[in-house]
Amino acid sequence: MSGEHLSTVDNGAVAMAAEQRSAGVPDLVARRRRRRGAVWAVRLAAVVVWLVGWQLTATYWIDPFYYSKPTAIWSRLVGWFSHGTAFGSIWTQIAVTLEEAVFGFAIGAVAGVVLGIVLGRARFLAEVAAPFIKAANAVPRIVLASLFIIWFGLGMSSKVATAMVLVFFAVFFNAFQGAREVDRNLVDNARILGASRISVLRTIVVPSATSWIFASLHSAFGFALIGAVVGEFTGADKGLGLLINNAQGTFDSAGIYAGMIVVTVLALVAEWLISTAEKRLLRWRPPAASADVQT
Amino acid sequence: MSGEHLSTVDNGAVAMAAEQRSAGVPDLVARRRRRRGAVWAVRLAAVVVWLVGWQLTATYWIDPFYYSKPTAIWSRLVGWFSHGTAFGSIWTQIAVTLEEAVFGFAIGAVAGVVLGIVLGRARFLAEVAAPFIKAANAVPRIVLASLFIIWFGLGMSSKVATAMVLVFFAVFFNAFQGAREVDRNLVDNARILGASRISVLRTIVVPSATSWIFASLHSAFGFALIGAVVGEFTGADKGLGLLINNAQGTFDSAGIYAGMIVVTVLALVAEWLISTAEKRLLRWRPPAASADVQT
Amino acid sequence: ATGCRDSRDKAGAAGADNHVSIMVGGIDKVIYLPAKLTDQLGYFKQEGLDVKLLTEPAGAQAENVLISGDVQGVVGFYDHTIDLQTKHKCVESVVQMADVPGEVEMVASDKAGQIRSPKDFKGRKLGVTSPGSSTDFLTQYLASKQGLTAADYTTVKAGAGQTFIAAMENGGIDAGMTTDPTVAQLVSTGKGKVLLDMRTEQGTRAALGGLYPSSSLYMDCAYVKAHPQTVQKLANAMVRTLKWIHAHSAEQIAAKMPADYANGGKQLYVQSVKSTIGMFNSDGRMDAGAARNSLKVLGSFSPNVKGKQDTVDLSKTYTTQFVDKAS
Amino acid sequence: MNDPVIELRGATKRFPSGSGPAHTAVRELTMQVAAGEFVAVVGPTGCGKSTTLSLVSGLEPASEGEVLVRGERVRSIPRGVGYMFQNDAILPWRSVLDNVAAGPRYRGASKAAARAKAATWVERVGLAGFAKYYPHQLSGGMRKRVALAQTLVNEPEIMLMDEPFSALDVQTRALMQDELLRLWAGTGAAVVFVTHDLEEAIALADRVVVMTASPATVKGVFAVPLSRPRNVEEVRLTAEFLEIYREVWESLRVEVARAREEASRVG
Amino acid sequence: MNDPVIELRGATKRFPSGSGPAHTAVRELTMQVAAGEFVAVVGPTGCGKSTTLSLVSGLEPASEGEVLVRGERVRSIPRGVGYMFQNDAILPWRSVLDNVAAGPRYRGASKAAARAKAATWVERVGLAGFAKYYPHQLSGGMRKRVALAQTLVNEPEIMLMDEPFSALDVQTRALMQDELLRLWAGTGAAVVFVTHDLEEAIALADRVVVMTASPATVKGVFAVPLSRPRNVEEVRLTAEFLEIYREVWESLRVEVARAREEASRVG
Ligand SMILES: Nc1ncnc2c1ncn2[C@@H]1O[C@H](COP(=O)(O)OP(=O)(O)OP(=O)(O)O)[C@@H](O)[C@H]1O
Ligand SMILES: Nc1ncnc2c1ncn2[C@@H]1O[C@H](COP(=O)(O)OP(=O)(O)OP(=O)(O)O)[C@@H](O)[C@H]1O
Ligand SMILES: O=[N+]([O-])[O-]
Ligand SMILES: [Mg+2]
Ligand SMILES: [Mg+2]
Repeated sequence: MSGEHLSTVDNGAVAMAAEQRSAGVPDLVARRRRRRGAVWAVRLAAVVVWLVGWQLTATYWIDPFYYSKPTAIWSRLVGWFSHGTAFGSIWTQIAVTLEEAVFGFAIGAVAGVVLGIVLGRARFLAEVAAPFIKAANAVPRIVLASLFIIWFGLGMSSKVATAMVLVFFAVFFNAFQGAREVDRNLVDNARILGASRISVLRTIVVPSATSWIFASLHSAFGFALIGAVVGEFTGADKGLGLLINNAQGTFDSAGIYAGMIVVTVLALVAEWLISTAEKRLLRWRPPAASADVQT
Repeated sequence: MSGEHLSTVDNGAVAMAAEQRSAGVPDLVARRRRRRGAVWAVRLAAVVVWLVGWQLTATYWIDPFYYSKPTAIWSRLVGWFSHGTAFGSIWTQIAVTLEEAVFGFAIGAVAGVVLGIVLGRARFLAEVAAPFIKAANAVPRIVLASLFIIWFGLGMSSKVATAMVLVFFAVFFNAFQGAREVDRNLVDNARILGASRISVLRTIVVPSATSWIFASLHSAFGFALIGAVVGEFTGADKGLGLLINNAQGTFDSAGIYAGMIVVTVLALVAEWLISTAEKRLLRWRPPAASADVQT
Repeated sequence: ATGCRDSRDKAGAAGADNHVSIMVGGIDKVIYLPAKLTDQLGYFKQEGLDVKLLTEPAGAQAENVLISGDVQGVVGFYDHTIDLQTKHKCVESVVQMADVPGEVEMVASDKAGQIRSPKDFKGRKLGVTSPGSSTDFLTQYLASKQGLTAADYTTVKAGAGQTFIAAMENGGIDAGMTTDPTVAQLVSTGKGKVLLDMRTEQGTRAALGGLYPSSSLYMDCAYVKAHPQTVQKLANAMVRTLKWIHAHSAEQIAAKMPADYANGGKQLYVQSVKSTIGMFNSDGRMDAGAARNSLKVLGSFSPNVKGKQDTVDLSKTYTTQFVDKAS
Repeated sequence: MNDPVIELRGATKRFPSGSGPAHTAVRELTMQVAAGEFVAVVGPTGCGKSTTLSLVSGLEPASEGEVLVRGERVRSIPRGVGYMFQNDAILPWRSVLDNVAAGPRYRGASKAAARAKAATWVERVGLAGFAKYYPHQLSGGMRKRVALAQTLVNEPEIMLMDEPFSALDVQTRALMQDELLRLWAGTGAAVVFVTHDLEEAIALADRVVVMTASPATVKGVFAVPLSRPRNVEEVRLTAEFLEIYREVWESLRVEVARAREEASRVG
Repeated sequence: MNDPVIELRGATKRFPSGSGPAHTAVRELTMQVAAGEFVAVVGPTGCGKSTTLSLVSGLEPASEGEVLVRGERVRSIPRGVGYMFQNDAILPWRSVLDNVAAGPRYRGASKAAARAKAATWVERVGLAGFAKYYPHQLSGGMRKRVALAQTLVNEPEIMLMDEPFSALDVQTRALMQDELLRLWAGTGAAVVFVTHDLEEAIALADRVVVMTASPATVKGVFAVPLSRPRNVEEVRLTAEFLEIYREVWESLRVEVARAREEASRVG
């Protein structure tokens, strides 16, 4: 799951892998499967080593008051999922945070892509807007979160706004750069073939910028979750952020880590969905770049 | 200042601008100067409209208790710079926050670039590491900030760590993608010409990924500042974050905005430096892409 | 102090004798005003101490850095010492500046007709500064005294200051517990009304059936043991401040504080000081009954303390040894 | 000759060149192409042929002088222009068929109509079996043919072609040349055809323009009095052909030598 | 003939092609090139010539069969290989001089030494005046020549060249051909030279390999009994030349026709 983005054929090593690759195509499938197995094995091993190490250290050396320990975190998770939390069912908290993050992600991503591409292609506008956008990007999100609560109230909208802002900037800068990096030849060719400005944008600039945009989307849902959590930290009556905040307030380090784990799992699931979408959209790529066909 | 990054020739509009461009090269310089003038004029106009609008609205309609007003913010800034703040000279606060941000930026950027490029070229490693890195990216920074205080103490290092984390992820994902997007032909050619793996990395992958990396660096210093401020929110005795926090606690909305303005100005200055560096490093680019020579 | 560490052994040892760092749970909060005021009055210096005051807006972080030895003292609510004992951490209050919470249950003006006492909390959205904070516990206690359970109302994290006020103004919360200057601001603008005033002994007894010690300087037990002279000097300075407070008017006190603290409006700040200073005692001494009441209140809600009341040794959560000598 | 469709009057193109003085790629170029005329352009490598085409296409503005299409100054891409670039410009994310269908789509055809039109062109350039391939799966010569189909499917009135057949084997090239002539005949389209292959230039064109070494300007114009329709394979063997070939070759040889000399001297 | 430096034994290359069955680009290709031998490869466009070179270079592994260089199976890039790609692969962020200096630098030369060596090569390909230009400031033919210099500066023992002169004008091409022969003579380097220009193939090579239509395999091998040293301009006019030309042409013509047929049929 979610290994697709952060993974690629080492183009440079293609020939180095020559021997392994010298067989036919069907063989490649088997090999790919085997390699996936190895990847999972190493991942699993890493997790096990880490958890065992943590458990031992926290039992014998460091202070679990700060660092908690895996068994304590596990039992906190079990507790949440079987008995619920201080604020009601854990599923409610997840649903609330997820809803905020999804809306924030959707709005922020769309706004970032659209504005990024438009400014990427409109020089004067971009120059005028540049200092304002950069200035806005430097506003600390936790300050923004309280401003949003003042502006939009304690409800969902203030958290959506915080999530949106984090996503927006992550996506915007990449979409902007992606729109700038478009091969000039392709644009010229399209214009000669009769493309209007809009068509150029739609058929040349957007597809060219796709890998830039996806590069940012991969981390953007994580940002959306962070935004929702930060918003909940600032004021809320439900949500994972509140849960973590409550754990902080009650010296429950296991609760802090458990909350972080839930957030993380959400991010990984979202990431997997995004990677699937990317794979479909970038099917045209040479296999080396999309890590798909060749070993 | 800092208009260089977020600005570009609209490749597609080159021909549309044909008429204006039909003159000789020296003429272009004059035209460029004129256009810069126009950009600044529009920017200035935007700022003036905004400030006047804000002032009027806050005077006649909305509640300056929440929204403050430009004159109040101005006099707060004047006060800080002439009489100092509750925590000492404003310059001390700036120096503290800046130091944290600069260290965090430097460490985070270097780590992000190095790890991004290495993982971008090492497929197996990347696949194994993928879920962990994405998971780490989904950890809310304000939670991290409190963990860092536990791990690293209250001193500068915990703020540097927070800033570093924000910068790292912003840079990492782009460096990673940049390393993946390298033209396979260029790599193959270099290897044929005798390049070792390290040489390929140094002479092909890194230069290719430069525009990706810069795209992320443009927003990264803003993130470093945010990280420092978030860290200061969590516990500090100096810094701009503290100043803003103090303003929040004393109903000083002018102080909140004034603090944000100081942070923003720092970000813009840093951005200007980064743009200058980028311009030098990407001199080889066709002018249309680097927005340098042609109108 | 950098690097990961294990604080179990070294917590008390850190810090040179006359260098003391104190974390204030919101240095600008009026309920913690004696800390900054002592500094402003120069009393720490006069005791030969070099005190660094740090600030941190909400709750639990302060304890973490105290236990880890990054700071030697915390100015915060006494109830944390009880909470921490259940986590096997020994922290004790050495100067107890107030026996009342200094908190006020506010109600939005337009709901004041419907919410006249904690009885009316049913089905309401009640604001607290943060989950797990004293405002949270006191709110739960108030509700439970009326037979309400957590499911009968909604606890909303509303923060303090502008977010709290905005929440109250636009219906995010119906009522909520907070301190000055938020209270003063709400009252002066007419956005909220006082429902229960726990800034006075009388109001506190009425609301909680006893006292509830709040603002205190608490320190790691090991540190107190290892550095009695330093702690004594701190106690001397702070008790002196408490006496100074009692000898001066709100205006005079406000004038001593950094000008920035009145940036929200001088009038407002003076008003906040005026309505809060009543909570401070003049000797820094803990009232044993108040401590017991605190345990009782905590014991009925805090997930950490509930069911462990009997195991808590209150004598380890405070000491009057230093303030006795100071006064 | 009727009114020229394409006219360059003293057109000059300078490129800003980093630090030094501007680089002059084309200098005071004057030439005309009438409707229905096929003009081949030959000249030393790097002299400015591609630059000239880009001036006519409206993609680059002239630094001085005038570029007119149908009597109007070129300010943007003139109507009815088709331009096959010297280097690849096909869309990597579209299949061969969709690449060829791009032009009709841009010009408002429905998806189905555009594809149907594209399919016949894909077949004409001999790629029917590769209609679903993506560009990275094609050989160099195949990509060139995709670009050719992409340009011709629009049936341009003004065709600018920059070494369109250079990556093709002799026979495929001959087939494409025949195809081009067949299509062009009777359409009244004006063609400017850049090539390094003198035989190709003469076999196809009504006039061959020889350019000077950099900066390019017109050195000589040679009319090709061969009758049409021509079969490119056969026409090469005629005496007239060989004579013109010799003439043009002589003119060009001098320029190429000069070009080489200059290139080394500038350094 | 001495021991072959390059040997393909029943080499087959299949490409995974999206959905359908694998695409076979090269099938059971068997050929040998000895040290000091100059082999030209011709064949219909898209037949698999470039793929063959990539097998020898070690950049692509064979799907079946064996590819040997100096008797050893190719697993990575063999020592001493120079490969000039069909399409541009010069570094956009380096000047012409630094592009050419890349090889020596990679192979451990000092910056100064590499540049000095590069400078002579930049001159040889006629770009002395453009040493400081960046690739985007060059014409198509100039870029090709940069790539040529980049390959030759390394003095490879095995030279793989994929249509190196296709973007050059006739005269520059002749000059480059002469230069290539001069350099190669006596070095003992093995050359595999892909071209679409039959005259070029015959004028340069010891043997001409004609490939079949896709999937490529060897259709015929024609020895070129012309004596060396040759002057490429003059050699074209000899009777032997014309005879071989006719032979090769005949062989090739059939294949090209078949290639076209197949391409249309597959679709
Ligand atoms: N963007 C540019 N900046 C600077 N110089 C340029 C630029 N584009 C082209 N030139 C220069 O202009 C001259 C003419 O280039 P052009 O591409 O028109 O040549 P060409 O005749 O098409 O050559 P070829 O036959 O090799 O394609 C060359 O010397 C080249 O260096
Ligand atoms: N990555 C790939 N995936 C699928 N098919 C490919 C791939 N690369 C090449 N091919 C196919 O292999 C065949 C041979 O291609 P190759 O580039 O070797 O031809 P070529 O002989 O060099 O042609 P040209 O003379 O046009 O350069 C073509 O049919 C092409 O479609
Ligand atoms: O501001 N944060 O990105 O958490
Ligand atoms: Mg050209
Ligand atoms: Mg090829």
